[in-house]
Amino acid sequence: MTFLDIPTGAQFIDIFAAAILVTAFLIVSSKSLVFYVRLFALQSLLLGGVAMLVVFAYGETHILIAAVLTIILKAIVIPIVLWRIIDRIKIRKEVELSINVTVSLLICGAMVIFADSIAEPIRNSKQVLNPIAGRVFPVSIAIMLIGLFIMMSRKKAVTQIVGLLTMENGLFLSGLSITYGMPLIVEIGVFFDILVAALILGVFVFRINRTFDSIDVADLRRLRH
Amino acid sequence: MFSVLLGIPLIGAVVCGVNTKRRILEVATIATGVIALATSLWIARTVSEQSTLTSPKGLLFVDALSAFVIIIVAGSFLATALYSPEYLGRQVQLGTVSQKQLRLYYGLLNIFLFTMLFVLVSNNLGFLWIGTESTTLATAFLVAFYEKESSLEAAWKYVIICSVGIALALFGVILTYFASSSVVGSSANALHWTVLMSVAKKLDPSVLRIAFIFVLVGFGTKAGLAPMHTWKPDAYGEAPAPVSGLMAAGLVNVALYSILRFYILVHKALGDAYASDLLLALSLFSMVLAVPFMLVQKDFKRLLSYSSVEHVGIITFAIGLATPLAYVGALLHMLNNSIAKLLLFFSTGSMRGVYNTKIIRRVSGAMHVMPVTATVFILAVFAVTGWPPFGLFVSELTILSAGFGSGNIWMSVFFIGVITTIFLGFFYYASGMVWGEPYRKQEPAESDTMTQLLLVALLLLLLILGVAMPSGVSDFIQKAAKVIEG
Amino acid sequence: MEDLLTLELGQFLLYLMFGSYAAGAAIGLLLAPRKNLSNARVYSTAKLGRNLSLGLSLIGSLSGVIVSLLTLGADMPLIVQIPGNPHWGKFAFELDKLSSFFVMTISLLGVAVSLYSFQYVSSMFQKRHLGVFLFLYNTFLLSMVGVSTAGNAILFLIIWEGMSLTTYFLITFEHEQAASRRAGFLYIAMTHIGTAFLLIMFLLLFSGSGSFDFDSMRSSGSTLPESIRSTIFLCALVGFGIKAGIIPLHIWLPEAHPAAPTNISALMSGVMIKMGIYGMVRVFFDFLGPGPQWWGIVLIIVAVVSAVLGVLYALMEHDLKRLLAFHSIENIGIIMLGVGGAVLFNSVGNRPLAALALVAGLYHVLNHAIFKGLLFLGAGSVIHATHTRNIEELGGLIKKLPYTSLFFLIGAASISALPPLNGFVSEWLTFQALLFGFGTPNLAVKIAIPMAAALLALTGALAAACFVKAFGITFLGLPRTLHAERAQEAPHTMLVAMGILAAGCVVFGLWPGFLLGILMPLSGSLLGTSASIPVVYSGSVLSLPFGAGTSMSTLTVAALLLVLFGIAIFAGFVLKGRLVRREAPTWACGLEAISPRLQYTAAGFSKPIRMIFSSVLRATHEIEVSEDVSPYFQPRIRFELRTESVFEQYLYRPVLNFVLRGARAIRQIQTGHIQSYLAYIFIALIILLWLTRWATS
Amino acid sequence: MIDWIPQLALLLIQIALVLLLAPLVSGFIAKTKARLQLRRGPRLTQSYSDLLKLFRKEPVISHHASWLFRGTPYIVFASTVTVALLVPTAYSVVPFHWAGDAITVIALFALGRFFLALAGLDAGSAFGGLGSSREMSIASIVEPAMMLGIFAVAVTAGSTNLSVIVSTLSTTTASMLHPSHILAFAGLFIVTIAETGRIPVDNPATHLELTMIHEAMVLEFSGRYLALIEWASQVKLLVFLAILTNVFFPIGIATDFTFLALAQGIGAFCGKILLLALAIAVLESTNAKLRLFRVPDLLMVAFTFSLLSLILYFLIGS
Repeated sequence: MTFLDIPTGAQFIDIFAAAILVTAFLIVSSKSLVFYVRLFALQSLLLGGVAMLVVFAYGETHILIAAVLTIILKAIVIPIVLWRIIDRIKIRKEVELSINVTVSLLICGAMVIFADSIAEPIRNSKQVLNPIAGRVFPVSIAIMLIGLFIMMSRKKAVTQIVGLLTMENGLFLSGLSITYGMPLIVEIGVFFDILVAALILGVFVFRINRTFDSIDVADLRRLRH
Repeated sequence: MFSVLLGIPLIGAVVCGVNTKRRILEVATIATGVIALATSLWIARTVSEQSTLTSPKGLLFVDALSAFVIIIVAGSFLATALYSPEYLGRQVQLGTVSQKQLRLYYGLLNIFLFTMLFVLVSNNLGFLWIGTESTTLATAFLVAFYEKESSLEAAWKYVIICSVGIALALFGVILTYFASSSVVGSSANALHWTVLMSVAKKLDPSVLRIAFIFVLVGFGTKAGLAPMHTWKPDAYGEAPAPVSGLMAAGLVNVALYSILRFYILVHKALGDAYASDLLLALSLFSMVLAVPFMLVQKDFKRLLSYSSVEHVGIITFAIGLATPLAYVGALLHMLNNSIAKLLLFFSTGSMRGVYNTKIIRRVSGAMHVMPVTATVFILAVFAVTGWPPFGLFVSELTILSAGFGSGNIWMSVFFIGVITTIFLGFFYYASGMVWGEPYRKQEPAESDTMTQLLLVALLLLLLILGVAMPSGVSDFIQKAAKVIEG
Repeated sequence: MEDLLTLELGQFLLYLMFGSYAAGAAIGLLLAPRKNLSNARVYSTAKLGRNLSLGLSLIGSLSGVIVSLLTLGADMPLIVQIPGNPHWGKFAFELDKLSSFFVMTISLLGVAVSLYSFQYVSSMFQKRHLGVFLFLYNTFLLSMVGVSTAGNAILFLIIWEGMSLTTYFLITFEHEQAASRRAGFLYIAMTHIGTAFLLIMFLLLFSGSGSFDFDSMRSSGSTLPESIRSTIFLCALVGFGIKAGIIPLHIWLPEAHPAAPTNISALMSGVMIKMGIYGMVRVFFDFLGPGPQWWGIVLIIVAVVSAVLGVLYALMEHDLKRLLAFHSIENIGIIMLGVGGAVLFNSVGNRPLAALALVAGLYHVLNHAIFKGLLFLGAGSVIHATHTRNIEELGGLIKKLPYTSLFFLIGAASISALPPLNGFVSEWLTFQALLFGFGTPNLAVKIAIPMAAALLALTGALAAACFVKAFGITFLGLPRTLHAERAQEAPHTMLVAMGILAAGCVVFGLWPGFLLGILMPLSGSLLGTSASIPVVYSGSVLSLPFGAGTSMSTLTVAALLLVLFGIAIFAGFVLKGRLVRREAPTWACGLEAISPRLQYTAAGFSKPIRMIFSSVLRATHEIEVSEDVSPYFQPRIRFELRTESVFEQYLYRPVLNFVLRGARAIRQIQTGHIQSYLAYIFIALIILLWLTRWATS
Repeated sequence: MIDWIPQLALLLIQIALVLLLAPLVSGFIAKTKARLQLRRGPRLTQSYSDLLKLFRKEPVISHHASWLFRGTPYIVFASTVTVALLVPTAYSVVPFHWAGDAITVIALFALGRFFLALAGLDAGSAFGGLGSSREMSIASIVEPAMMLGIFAVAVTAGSTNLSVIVSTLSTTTASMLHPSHILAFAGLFIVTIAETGRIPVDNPATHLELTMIHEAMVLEFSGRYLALIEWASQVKLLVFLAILTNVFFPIGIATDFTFLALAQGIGAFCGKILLLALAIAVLESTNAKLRLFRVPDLLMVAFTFSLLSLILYFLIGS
């Protein structure tokens, strides 16, 4: 059931992938927790869109379930959970940053270039299935690395959760780009794991807030050497 | 066969989830442990006859290697199940642990066993990844079992770092899937281990190289290879002793099993020494990194966790040597190391219960306070640092003779230097704890007979593996080593 | 047929030896450590257990002596196979000439010490776990015999570490005192480092020969490349040197021997450190064969340094057991001089002289085992009687412990190499070997060897001075404290044990023929020179075929001494008519009675030597004068003397501090921040990717 | 092999020569020192009468002393006279020459010194300890120099048996003036002074605790014990002089067993001994006693002499 023909589908996928990259850069550049979660929701929505496009453009029906799941879980359920956490702990803004915004953006740019060089062998390996892999795959690796960088540079616990989920989004996108998504059972298993991980981290944020009455990860320094 | 193996822990978890009486929880968990061990031995026997065992739909698969690790995991679980009642019983009396928490503890323990066994029987590398991720989730609340600040911090670090590691591993799996789907076509069984092995030669080498790096960093984080080991001292230090024992004995082997699966695939596909050189580099680094932390240390549980980092390094070093003899040494070391770690964590757990501290300085004269546990502890320390009558000397010697035989002499000499230095640090602290006058006139408080029996039994097992290795075990290890050679 | 019989008998005796030690140990374990021996039944079972266990160790030692003599007589080795991991070659105990010589040494001392322990252990009934001690004692003897007969590298290492383990538990037997805990840790740390070197050595030999059996190592040892052979040599020197206690690696010895119970320190000092010598001889002569000249020179330098410094540190000691421990270092130096000489002459090709030097070294091994064992057992009965080890608090014991003092005197005389006794014979042989060393080609070695002989003479004289001090201050003069006053003679079995060893000293001194008959074929088999006999022994005259022929006969010298002793008495009798004498108080410069405080103290006695060798010993002393009434009447003066142990100060401590400082620095990487941990993973990933991506393409 | 009668005769000559000549030598030294100080000095036979007097007196022993104290004089006397039997005096091949060599000689002296030092400590008086401590320290410095001296001589003759050395050296007269020989002689001469306790090292005549070493140990002895010890120290002096003369200048020593050669040997021996005694007496009158801690430097000189002689021997060759 292909509504779109291949080239226009590919164009839309490129646009969506670029949009996802922009959301990742926005997360790095902002300071407000609520804004993080909103950006993450948008990113997941775009990701769902890319999945839908792959379904409609290339007729890979088994991705449909994964796309729907992405939209429902990552775009709706998890953001709601995070918002409730932020309301309960009443901390809105990330006050000081370990690495200031400009330097972070420079580093993210470097990561995009590095991601592209990693993707080199995969891109020109002769067994590439579909044409869009060449462009979207480096973007997915970049998002993954940026997710990791977010976790490394920010101090708030919620931000770390968002960073982790951004990495997961990057992975899902890379799965989509080079192999039209993993086998269905594996996709569902991955989604289920990510959901449980997010819930557990949420519970921990509540406990940290209760015992340390702050969610600054920097305070967690008692266990050394 | 598989249904029994995977079903039992689930049933155990459900039973523990439902009722709260301590006696039933303990019996259920021990029963699960016994049946799991029995099934694993049964599987091992069948596998030793007809080399592999696959489920009808091909999703679950057991060969000699996975059967061997299943036995270790099931055995460690049974030991933990036998040790937990006394350890937690003491804590319940002190009031630090409530009845509801007990239910959570035993429930999660069974789920933890389920996830580990799930990893070991899955044929699909995707399922292998899912299983490893779920082990992290199952143990998250076990590490954060005590409501203290430090255990919460340890749990947070544990989950975050392991999730990041596992995410990287997922990327590795995706790349492997990409490489295999372009050869086998993107069907469901492209990630099946059996399929991958049959088509290994035709996979694209450059993709596999990058995939192996991500997998190594990912599962290396779970195993505790340096520099991804940073979560281990915090998690093992803060978790209850039985849990850290089970993690050090079971979970480490599961992570190493996953690395082994990918190592076999990549080693067969690339044919050159790329994969083993990577392993050698990381293993030497993690051995060296463990040394300073064991020479200067204040907390004896962190001391044991760094010993675990060192022994993971030793096993990966053995695998990295890439000769049949070295593989035998690696598997043997897996078995010996698990038993030694159980012994160490359980004996120090009892000491921590009696002295109520983790600081080494505040524990002394254990020989007077708890003679049996102290004797077992000091002998276990001798065992874990590779003294002869025990099994670890045998496995380390096999690894070394493989190292010297295969020509990389200087690395093996470096290896000997590391284990000697670690012995000095480890023994300095251990002898300080065991000999001398009891700290602040601690009156004798020996743990109950079941724990003593368990400790002595494990010690005897280690002694038997050292002095008179039963032929059945060594034949099975030979078969498992054949699997690694591909 | 005849040697078949001895083969059967030999194997039976070997099994008997191993079996009785093991049985003794098992009985020790069964003797559950019930400390409350109040009721008679428990006490009697404990006594029965003790007698049975020590009796079995006695039987084990006796059978050890017989089996070693048998195999020394027969020409082919006795091999006993035991089941083991086929993966590492055949596990076998091989009793060739060298091993059986060491088994004989161990068993000889084992007989005496087991006999001694019957009474010595009785003081342990109440305080200590007697059962555990007996278990450790028997396992200790078993492991030593096992080490000297092991025929496979892995078996050797297993038993070697078992020996270290049992010795560690024996040293920390009284683990209440911090000193014995510290000594125990220092011992096991050093021994483990030694074993690491041995492991490297055996693995290098394994890589050369393909199997861990000594036979294959023996054949392939000389075919290895020169660099590997030198590495093996150095690893063997360090690995076995730590166990033997040569100077730079000796710091554990003066701590460990005094900490252990005395009958154990007698065994440790007498034979355990000889296992190091056994190892060296086995590797240098059996496996490696003749090597470059610098091997011998290194050994001789180490030997001379150990001998001279060992005796100098011994002179400064006032603790009887530490003094004897330092003397062990000195005597190991003397043995190493013999072994080093043999290695040097072997590398130069002068095989008969190498055989002579080796015979001298091995002769001193047995001598030292006997008189050091005797001295330690003597010290044990002194401590048993006076409960103190400091000789400054003793004195006048010769009247209270007559037999112990006589045996201690014989031991002291033989360790100072005085003529008719056994110490003199082995030192005489070492001197002769060194004297004829001028055959070596280059001049430096030609001069170095007589210098080594001169330093050996210095060591002998200093040893005599040290034992005049030890014996004089402990046994002669007036008792300085109440302990010394109320001492009683040691029980009979202890005296009998000491008597056996004293007799050994005299017998091996006057009739060296028996031992030379054993050692010459042994050195011949090791050096492959069975043809030329280095020492001719006929009719109690020991003559050397080198140069213009030197000879010496301790029996004749002893006879002359006795005859002249008689003549002197007769002369006194002739000139005076009857031998009469009068008792009177010692002249004390006019004071009415002599007080013990007038006597010379040990510190005073060794002061001249301390002054002469001050640059080496760097002794510092501190005088604290407490004057309250007026400066003229000082009521109390406290004098404290400390000699600086140079090696611990300038070698071990700096290295330890450097390592710990480095460790503390590296520990900082575990910062506690989760961000840094994630950064480590990120950096690791980047580095690995960079390596594969750009390094390999 | 000469049958046992001449051997017995030689043995008797040797014993008589040694035991009777020894008191004369020390008397002669005392006499010459007195003459040099323009005093008449004691009669030559004074030491004989001293010994006889002491033998007849009743010894007084401290009741703290043990059996060791009473046994020591006999051991000291026996060991010193045994050495005398090993050293060639008038005749080059002594009856018991095979029983002991130079190293045995050194060891027998060490045996005597060991028991004398113990006896010094036995009585429990401060002087005894003082003497033993100094004696053992000096001895431990002397022994390496003595050993190296013996080695320097033994290397030339290829054996350490004194009779073998004397017989080889007496045949090759040229080697007597060999530089290495003269250096070895000088080294051993200094060793003799230190070993027998003559002036520069120890003053035999005085009882001043500052200076006495050998005398301090024997302070407690009296009667026949003191006689035996005095006699032994005189024999020791004679033995050392005999070694010095015969090993380095074996002129006129009898090599075959004829009456004429023996008489000539004894005459030459007595002449040479008295000459050396004269040298010692002159040395003692002209030198003051060294401080105790300067003695090691003196012996270091002796050590270097012997070392030089060894080096010269290897460089120049015999």
